[in-house]
Amino acid sequence: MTLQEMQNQELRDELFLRSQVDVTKCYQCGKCTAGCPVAEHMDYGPRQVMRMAQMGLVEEAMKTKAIWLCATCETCSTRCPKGVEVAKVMETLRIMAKERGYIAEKNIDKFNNIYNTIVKSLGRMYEPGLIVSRNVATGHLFQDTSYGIPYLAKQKLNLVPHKPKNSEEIKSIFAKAAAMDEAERGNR
Amino acid sequence: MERVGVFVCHCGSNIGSVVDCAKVAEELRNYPNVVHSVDYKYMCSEPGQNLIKEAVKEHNLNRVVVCSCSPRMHENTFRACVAQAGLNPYMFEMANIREHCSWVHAGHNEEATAKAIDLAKMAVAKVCKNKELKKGHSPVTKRALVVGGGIAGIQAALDIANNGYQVDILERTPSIGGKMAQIDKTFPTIDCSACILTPRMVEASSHPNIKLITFAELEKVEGYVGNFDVTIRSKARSVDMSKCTGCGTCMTKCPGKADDEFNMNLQKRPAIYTPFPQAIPNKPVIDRESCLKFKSRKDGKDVCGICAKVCPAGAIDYEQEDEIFVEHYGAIVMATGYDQFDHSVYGEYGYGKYPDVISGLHFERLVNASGPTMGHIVRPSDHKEPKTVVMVKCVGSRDPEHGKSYCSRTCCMYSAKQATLIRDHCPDTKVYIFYMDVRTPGKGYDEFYNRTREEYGVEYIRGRVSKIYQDGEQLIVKGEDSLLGRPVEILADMVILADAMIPQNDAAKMAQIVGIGYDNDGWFTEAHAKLGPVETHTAGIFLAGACQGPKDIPDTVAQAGAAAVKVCGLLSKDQLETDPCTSEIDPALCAGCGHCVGVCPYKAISLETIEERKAGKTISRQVAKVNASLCQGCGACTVTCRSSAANLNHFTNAQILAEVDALCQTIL
Amino acid sequence: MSNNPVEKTENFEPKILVFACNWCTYAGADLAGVSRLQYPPNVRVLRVPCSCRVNPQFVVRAFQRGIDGVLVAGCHPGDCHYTTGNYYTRRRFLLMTRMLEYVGIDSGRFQTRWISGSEGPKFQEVVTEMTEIIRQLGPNQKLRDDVTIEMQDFEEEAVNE
Amino acid sequence: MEYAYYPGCSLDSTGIEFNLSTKAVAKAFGIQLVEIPDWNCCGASAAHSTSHWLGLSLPARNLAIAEAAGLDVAIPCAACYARSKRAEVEVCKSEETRAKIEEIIGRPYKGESKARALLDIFHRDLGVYTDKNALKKPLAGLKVVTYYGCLMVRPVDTGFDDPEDPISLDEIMTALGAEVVPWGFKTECCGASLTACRPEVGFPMTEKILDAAKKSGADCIVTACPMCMANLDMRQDQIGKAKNVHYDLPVYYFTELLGVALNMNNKELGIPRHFVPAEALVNKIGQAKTTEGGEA
Repeated sequence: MTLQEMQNQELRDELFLRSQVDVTKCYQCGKCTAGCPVAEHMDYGPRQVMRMAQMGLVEEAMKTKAIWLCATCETCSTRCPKGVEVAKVMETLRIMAKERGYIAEKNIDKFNNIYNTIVKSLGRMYEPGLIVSRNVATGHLFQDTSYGIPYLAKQKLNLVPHKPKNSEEIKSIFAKAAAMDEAERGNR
Repeated sequence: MERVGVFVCHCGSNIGSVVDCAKVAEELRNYPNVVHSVDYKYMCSEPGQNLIKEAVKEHNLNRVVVCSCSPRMHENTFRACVAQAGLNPYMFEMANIREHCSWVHAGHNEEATAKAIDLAKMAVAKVCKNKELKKGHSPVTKRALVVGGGIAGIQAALDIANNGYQVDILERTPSIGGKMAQIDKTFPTIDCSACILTPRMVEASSHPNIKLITFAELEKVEGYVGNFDVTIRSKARSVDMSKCTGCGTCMTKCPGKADDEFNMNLQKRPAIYTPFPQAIPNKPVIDRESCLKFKSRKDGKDVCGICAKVCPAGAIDYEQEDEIFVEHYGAIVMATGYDQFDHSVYGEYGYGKYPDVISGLHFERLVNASGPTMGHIVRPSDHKEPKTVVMVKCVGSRDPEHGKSYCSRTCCMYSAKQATLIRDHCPDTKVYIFYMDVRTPGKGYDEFYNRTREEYGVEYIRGRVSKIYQDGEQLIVKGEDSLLGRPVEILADMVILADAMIPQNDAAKMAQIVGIGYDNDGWFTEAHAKLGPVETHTAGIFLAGACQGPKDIPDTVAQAGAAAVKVCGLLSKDQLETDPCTSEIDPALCAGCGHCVGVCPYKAISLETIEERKAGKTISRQVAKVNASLCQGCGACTVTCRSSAANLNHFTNAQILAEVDALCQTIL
Repeated sequence: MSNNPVEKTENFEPKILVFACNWCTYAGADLAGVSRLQYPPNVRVLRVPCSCRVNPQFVVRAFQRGIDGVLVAGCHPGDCHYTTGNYYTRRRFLLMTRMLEYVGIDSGRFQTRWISGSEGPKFQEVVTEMTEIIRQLGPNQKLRDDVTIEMQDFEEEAVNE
Repeated sequence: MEYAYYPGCSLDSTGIEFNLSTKAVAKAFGIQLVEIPDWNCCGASAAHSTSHWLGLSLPARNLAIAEAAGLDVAIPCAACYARSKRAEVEVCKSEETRAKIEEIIGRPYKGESKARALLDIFHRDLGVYTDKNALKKPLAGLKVVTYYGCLMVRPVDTGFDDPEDPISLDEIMTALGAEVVPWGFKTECCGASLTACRPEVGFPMTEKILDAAKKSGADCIVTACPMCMANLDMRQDQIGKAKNVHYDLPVYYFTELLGVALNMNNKELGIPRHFVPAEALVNKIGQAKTTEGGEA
């Protein structure tokens, strides 16, 4: 396949519109990858993801593990000599990938899903629920459960989840926010 | 009474094949004020020009219009012709019916002819309002000033002096020599910098045509090309130059201590000092900020005075004061050089707090045999030889967010040079260079870079460094090898940051004092990026060296020579001819608001007080006045003027409006 | 104005005045000529030293006298032969454009453009485009003096001379 | 001084010590913290990763409630602070964003109620460290490394301190009499939730920080982030055991050490609840003779 055939202008435009970051400013110096605390565990470093975005290989960028592993620590954006908000590009790519069902890091995605589900229904995080649900979802049944007993002993875990008075309001926020995202996608 | 002659040129077939020249001539014959109108094959030829001269006599013409090519082509030709016919050369106008008509409207003969008639009528309407103008003359002071005593200033001064003109070098530090004196070796030949610089310094100081004015500042520049009046402040040295023999006893006995700027503060120097052993003039100054005597005087005491006691010549003069004087010059060369970017803005590189993270210029002093370590490359923190050195390029360069957006041009080469010096001095030391691009577009430069890698074994890693931090006694440098696509960490003993070249911190102020332009970064602006690289927009002021932009020594020396030629060209004239198309202000109309003073890019307009009789009383008021020698004729003031007192000769309001009217009347 | 003789719009050919600075745009127009770049014969170039010499009064006068379009063109900002002249031009004519729009002159009829001495093709492009726009707009009616009276004055003057 | 108080989910459970010590210390300094009624999770770590608008709207609701009460919001948790500040900044930046967020949360929020990090409040507004007399038990002899993590200092438009070399925590610790040991990891990322969902990625990140802290020679780590606390404290034993290292590096919230300097009781501050035994070190402070004691 030629490069022209691989390049996708529409996705490049979508990435720009949703992130408001001009990736053409990047001159590939690598300062982002150099300072990234997760880079060594990524399949592609942030610089390479930026290169894909720059070249219109957004599809490929959405399929990387890197965009999921990004810890959003913002070191890259802060130090970028060209003022490119790399972390914002990573985040936007992650949202775009999720919408298209590209999940290169299943466990991270599941964690996010469970987190959101709990917040949606309870209004707040419920940590025992998060750990147990995550373990069920990822198949690592006993991960971190060893911390459970001492947590309880130290009165650090509340086994009874919080019940907010206005859970309908939270559910409505989730629904309206989703609608807003959807509308933006439609507006393109 | 205006008597205009119109001459329409066929330019062979260039005009004639599209424009009906005979018809143009005929149409114009009936136009107001035209008394003679003809067409001819080649107006610019000798017979063509004779045609004009004869017609002027025969028809008693007092104004001439030639319809032919662009005035940029032949305006001067025809002005000379008209002058030979006995008219003032400015009683002439051209209508461009070739570049602006026949050549761009091929095949549209009818429309092109109509357009040519319009253009001719506009020219006639304008020429009727033309006034006789005379070129002015101004004398030339045959002496130049070079501001800055680095290699650029020294070279420019030598070139001017060798052409037989007087030249002064104004230097603000106690010695000439500049940055080049601080540098150890020069790329790509690895010549010793001092060995090639000091002979030039000596030559400059002993040249009969050169006068050194050191430890002095530029205060004010007035006047114009050929006639600058420059106010200079000679700072108090506290040493009588006429008595001092330069024996140096005072320096060895002085108990005062200050940071040694010449050695990048790597060591201390006495309060009475010369910046370096080969300084010229080799006579010390007292740094009053760190002198015990001057410090104690602030507290009402008066201690020390050792230098005065030990001086065998009695040259120490604590009571000396700054001296201010005015000198006259015909031309000025700005050679004020550059400064080094301060990398302490980078938090990720430790905000300048790690002692073993140094700049390029620091390294030059470290590796220099007469530097604080006698040329031994050691870490500033513990004076141990580094086993691993990391160099980082583009620090402050190509970094619009935290530094400068431009490339500093010299760092690629000086980093390569410094790497080879490390490998020469300490063969067991590993050197890594982080780079984004290697830019080596000079003679022998790329070959040098390749030797650095291949013969000296210096390892180049493509990527910008993200973080440097102290880890025990060592430093950890985090970068990416972007060619491998992998983050890398290097445990280093010393890091050298290739700091950008930036303008002197007072460059903008200096530019305002002399009246030249400067860009967003503070570099002085040349007249034209390609065709006027050493000129400025202010006639008589030229640029040499890094004050105009980052530059290495070869380019600086070349530019200094170019500036010197321009200066000599100027000084070789006894008088300067001035263009009469300058602005004039009618004092009767001028309200003295001063708006024109602000818009003039040449400082050519000033307010002066005039006295006039009004209702039987003498009143004085302010009016603007144009110095025709400075005015370049842009016309900015004419539009700014609210009372229409300002007008531009040869492009007056009346002339331009006459053209507009002439064009529009033909619409009907 | 009802008896304005140029009101007929059939086969209307506008007349456009170009104020060109001597150092950039005039040179650019010369280059267009040297390169034989063809453009509509509707434009007339008036040479000024710098675009900042163009007084808004000149523009108003041209419209009063019946011009269909005016282009003020100079060096690119930052490249002015006189260092800062075109910055004044830019500011003045930004306001001028608004003012002319306010009195009803379409922004297509009055333009400020930056054309360097090396931009012959740009000169060609700008004047071609402008001619096309004004052809569509038709003859300028705004700001115009009563042209018939002017014409008579002019003819009388011509006879008198 | 009165602030709306947003403890956030962690401070209700795993970060309870931060909550306890914050309340105790605030009271001692006369700061009134009014807990936002029926506050909701700010969505930190997951919401903004899946939806742009959810990430802004969840914290905006809390801010809107505080704004109705006319109060700025004091937020101890670094992650909650970062998300809340982001919402505030975006609302102030664009009318359009504000209108959309107000529509989503069904409440007015004009960006007038400001999200404030508790650390910033203590450092900038209170100037506690200038009032040496308030200290009953200066932390003399305690060597600390200050660990800010990423979320309080980056990105620069939401951070309140220098992104490369922040000083607020250092200055508070110095004022309390502790010795602040320099190190290069003040703002390195601890791995955040990666330790939970991708342990093989997250653990080495935490490990690097623990290694550097140990190498610096400090007695303990001071932080202001419950996520960092969870990683550095809870997982310290597991990370150490894997490579046969006993770090023995207690991790404290800065509020706990403030409390110690005010001579508050360990239990009141929540110090016995740490995973890495943390009482012994603080008990030693101010004692001529060192006695190993406290609960393990």
